[in-house]
Amino acid sequence: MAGVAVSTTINGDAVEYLCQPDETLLEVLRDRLGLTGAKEGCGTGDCGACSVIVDGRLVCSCLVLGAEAEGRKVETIEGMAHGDQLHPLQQKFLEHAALQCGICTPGFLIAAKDLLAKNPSPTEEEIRFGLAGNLCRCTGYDKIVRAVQDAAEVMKGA
Amino acid sequence: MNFDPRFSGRQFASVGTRPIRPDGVDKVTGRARYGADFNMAGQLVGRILRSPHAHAVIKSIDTSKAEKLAGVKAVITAKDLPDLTDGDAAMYDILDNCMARKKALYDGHAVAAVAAIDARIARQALKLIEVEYEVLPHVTDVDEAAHHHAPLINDQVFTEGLEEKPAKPSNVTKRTQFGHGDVHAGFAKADFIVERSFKTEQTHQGYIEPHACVASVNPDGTADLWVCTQGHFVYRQHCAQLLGMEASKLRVTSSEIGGGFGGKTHVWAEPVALALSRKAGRPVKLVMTRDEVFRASGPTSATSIDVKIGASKDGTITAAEATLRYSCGPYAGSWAEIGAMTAFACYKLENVKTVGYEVLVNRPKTAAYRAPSAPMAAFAVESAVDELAHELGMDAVDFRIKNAAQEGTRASYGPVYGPIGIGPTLEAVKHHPHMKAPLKANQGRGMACGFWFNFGGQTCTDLNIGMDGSVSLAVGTVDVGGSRASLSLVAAEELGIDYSHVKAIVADTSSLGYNDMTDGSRGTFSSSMATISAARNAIKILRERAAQTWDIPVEDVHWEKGHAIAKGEKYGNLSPLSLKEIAAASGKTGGPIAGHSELVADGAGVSFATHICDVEVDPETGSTRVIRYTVVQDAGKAVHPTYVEGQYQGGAAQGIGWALNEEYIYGKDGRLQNAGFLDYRIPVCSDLPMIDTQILEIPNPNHPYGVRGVGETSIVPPLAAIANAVSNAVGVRMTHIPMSPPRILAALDAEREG
Amino acid sequence: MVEVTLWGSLSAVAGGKARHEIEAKDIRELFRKLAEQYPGIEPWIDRGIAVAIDGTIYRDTWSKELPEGAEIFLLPRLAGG
Amino acid sequence: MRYIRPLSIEDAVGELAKAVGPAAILAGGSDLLVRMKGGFIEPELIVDIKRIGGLSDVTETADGFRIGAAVPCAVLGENKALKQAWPGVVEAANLIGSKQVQGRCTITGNLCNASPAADSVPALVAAGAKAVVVGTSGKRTIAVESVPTGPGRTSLAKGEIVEAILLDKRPEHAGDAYLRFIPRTEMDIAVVSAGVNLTLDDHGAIKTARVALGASAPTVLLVEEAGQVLVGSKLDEATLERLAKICSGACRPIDDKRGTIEFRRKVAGVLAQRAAAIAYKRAGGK
Repeated sequence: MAGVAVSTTINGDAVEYLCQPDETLLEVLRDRLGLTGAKEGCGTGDCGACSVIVDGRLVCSCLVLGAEAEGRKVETIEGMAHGDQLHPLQQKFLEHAALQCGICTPGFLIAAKDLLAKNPSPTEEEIRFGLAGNLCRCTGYDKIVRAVQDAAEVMKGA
Repeated sequence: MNFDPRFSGRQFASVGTRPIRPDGVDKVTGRARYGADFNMAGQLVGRILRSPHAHAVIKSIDTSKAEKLAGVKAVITAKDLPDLTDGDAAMYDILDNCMARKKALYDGHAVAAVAAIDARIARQALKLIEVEYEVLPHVTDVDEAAHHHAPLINDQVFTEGLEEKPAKPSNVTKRTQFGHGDVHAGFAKADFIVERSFKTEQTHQGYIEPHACVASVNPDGTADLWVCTQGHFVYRQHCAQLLGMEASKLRVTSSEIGGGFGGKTHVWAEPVALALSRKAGRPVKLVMTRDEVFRASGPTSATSIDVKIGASKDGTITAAEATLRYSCGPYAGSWAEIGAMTAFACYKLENVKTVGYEVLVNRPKTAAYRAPSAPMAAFAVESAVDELAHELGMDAVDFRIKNAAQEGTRASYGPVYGPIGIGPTLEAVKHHPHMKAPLKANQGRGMACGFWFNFGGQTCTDLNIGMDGSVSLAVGTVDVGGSRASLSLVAAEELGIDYSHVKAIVADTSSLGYNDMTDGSRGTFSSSMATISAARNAIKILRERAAQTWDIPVEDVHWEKGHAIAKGEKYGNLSPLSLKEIAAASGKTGGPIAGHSELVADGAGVSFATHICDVEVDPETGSTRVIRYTVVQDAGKAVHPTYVEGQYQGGAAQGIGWALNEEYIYGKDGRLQNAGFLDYRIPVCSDLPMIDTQILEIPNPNHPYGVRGVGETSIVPPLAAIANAVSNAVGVRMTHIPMSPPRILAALDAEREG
Repeated sequence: MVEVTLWGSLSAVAGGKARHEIEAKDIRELFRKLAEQYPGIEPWIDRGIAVAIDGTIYRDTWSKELPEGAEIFLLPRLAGG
Repeated sequence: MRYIRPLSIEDAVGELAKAVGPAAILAGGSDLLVRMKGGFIEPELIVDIKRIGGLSDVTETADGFRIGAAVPCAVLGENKALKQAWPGVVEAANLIGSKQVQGRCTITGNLCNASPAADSVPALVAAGAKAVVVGTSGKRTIAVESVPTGPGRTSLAKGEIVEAILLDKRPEHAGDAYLRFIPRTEMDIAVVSAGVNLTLDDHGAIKTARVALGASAPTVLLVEEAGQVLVGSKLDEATLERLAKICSGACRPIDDKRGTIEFRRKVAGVLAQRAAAIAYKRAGGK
């Protein structure tokens, strides 16, 4: 199997890697680049734990080939905070205890960031449907929804 | 150890507040390391070959082709994991489950494993392993398996607990019985009797993180294991025993854990990873796929339950009886036993009898799932209780209040209760605004009660005070949902310092004494007890150091609000010494200051909850939406109330999924049809409403702060609460969980057709 | 002297009797005396028996004292999630 | 295994045509990568068509809309003109998987995977959509319902690629709708589904109607009789009753992990009624 050489941008940094043609972007991020913030909960696009943003689109990185990232801009959880300044969503997830085990948290944060970028004032229903691609088994979603609502308020004020 | 665990009724400064958890930032930035996030230099990829058959004799396994594939470094079968269990039947079952010996007992049962330099080669190698099976008839349904004509899963099993040993083997491994009084006499006194049979399907804990570990065995026999687990000390014992190692030579580090709910309480693939590493001489990383998690980890039991309850006209229950059959997978378990114990635990009953049967089936080995076995029993009993209230013309809550257990009641499982919370949760529900909110067409309201035991167990904790006065707390209880925050609060409380100066970690198995796993809602209960004990031991040293500094007797030094205070008029000119000041001087007063604790935290105190639920059912499609949900539960004392609420909400959500859609679906071929998150339908965000909580605090007399376990009880009432709500919405009693749309529509159509 | 009640299945190995009067000061002594009287109980003790003392369940504290007149009930040792 | 990213449709067709082993077209990949992960398919060649000019665009033409084969469904939801003209098709496309999946999946892929439960297909069939197929021997335009021939099977020849889906320009008083039944609110495969597309005359009576059902037979069903029963009506109770009966009767579903035969039959009728009511309202009917 011939490797594919890829030049891409991840969290603003130029990155080059060689990957196998059938290797997913999730595998590349985790196993080649050491970016283990995106998690594999299912590998089939059903849990959202591996969510990243590619060229402004929210996707499951398990459903993208590493080779497809050529020339794209990829955003992962590792790029969400600015220096030591947490993103308002990260801060609100902490304040509301919107995580218990925390395995789904990076995916939820990325999906919520995408949601608020497209809809800065979502209703509860819009948040619930907007985050329906991310499974959480610990919280019952209550505190996650509240954290996103609160973060939306803060971000509008900023 | 002279630790006094009795409740002292103190006022709290830190406990009961809601600070940010210490592991929080790591988790929102993606830095926290879970099972699959760890790597070692030179590590190989391990993969497991699994049986496609539900029941088959393994006639031969030829691994030679796989071994010859370039890049393959080890191939193992059961021969590489010989039986070292020395008559320990439970451990033998775990071993056989990790790697099948003579027979494959379910679709997904491990039969061989490989370690290779990458995942692609490992996958290819699995395809080169030739297994010759002799396929046997199988049985997956709990009722069919209990039938005497059913294919036998283990011909050495003769039902235990019968008066005489049976002549023939059977799939029923054990009969258990609980109760008191005379149910025949009780039913004779009843004016109304409800008798019904119920079924619940098998569900999975559904943790988002698949099982994952990295195992590294050295040539000298020492080893390291990095693993996501609810109990790394338990995993160390299991692995050491199964691989013939000394426990102290195996260091197990628990990663952050991405959910367990009972499913990570014993080993599944970890001994396989260690055996591969031992054979290959290199570290091996083994991560289950989601498909493997569903097919080959430990879901809960499927059940079949018959309930009969009678009451007199005044609303007093005169007798209650249940027969409970629980599937165990292909290995013996005690799941029906727990169901039989919990079934009627909420009620004050003169005459009660429960009988449990453990049933072997060709499904994965059953594991604990949050208050294991209790939700199914509660579903059957609470459905019948609701129906009986209806027949009596009594309000469902009032009927339960009239018959609720209280202090002094003999529990249906035997002992007499101390102070308990079932009555207060029912009173709170009776007066909750949710109960009075109006309902629209096709909507229905239901409520139900739930009970769980809670445990404590062996616990070990180290508390070290740094020279700067900050405190590090090392615990052996895995943090599954925020317990490091709670334990830091407890340490701060006891020492009288600010929460921000405490940092809690989960120590590895070589750094701390044995600690039971996080199960039975014991995490915060038992580790807070050990933390209080460790803090008190540290305070004793702090007082000694202050006494030494002041050159006065230690008896005259008291500890208050983080300071040593010299008590007595003669010490009027001595200003208090802060913890920080004592710590700074510690190098000159006798060295480091620490508190250690090892104890058995028994006396966890039983737990009760009552839930209210509103649903809307589409009568044309059978689709059900939960539109409002309220949890009322006793916490003893809520150490970090936000995380207590989180436990209540999470348990309710899991129960909602179980009630409506989650189930293992097997084909006629005995293969699991829905081994993925697409068709094993756990609730998504848009499926649920906000889940309201009300925390009651009825102190546990056996804990210094009054803490009870809170993690499990919340999953007990939802199945019944939702079944009652659906039944009230559509006027048909639902007796089969999950109440999936096809089941509801079929029930409605049957009713419409009369 | 304490009165100890065994759950259904355990009483079957203890001569079919649910209630037993036993002279024991703590859980350890209780188990020892039961095993002396009914050797069939030993494997059950090895597998795990919990002791409820006035409704509070003890799984591991074998040194726990049995107060005079307390209600003592033996139960299977449970699993949790 | 090889991964290639041709820049022209001719190159893509040529590579596919000369491929020796199994070859796969990659647009959104939301189905292909799942099948690869499960070991159900091991392609020797993956042809990523996203860099081919025009395949990632939605264009409004004199005849209607042309939706390139590589356009993610999320993009359809953001196209106001398309949403205005074909709300049923767009809502069907935006029901596939999650937001994450919609950022990748395409209606062409949905069609070519040939699942009887594909969400966008009943809506496309009801809409009378056409597929532009390119192969070594040229280009042809066919009705979308002639692409799938059975579960996982299509009428496409080796080397053929569907490069776009065409939707007609909308006349006055037209409306479409798609409804599916799933046990959850999101993240499910349709247990059964119905797409309805209507045009009305000046008096508000139904002039033309197409009804399609999903997950009720080996391929998506165009139920012509159901369309006929609607024509001339103003969607009165009796017509809706007959519609449901015809749709339930037309179903040839199976029992599987997602639903029973009885359930699918019954709910197909219910959904057809409800989708017809929405389409009627969208067309301006009262």
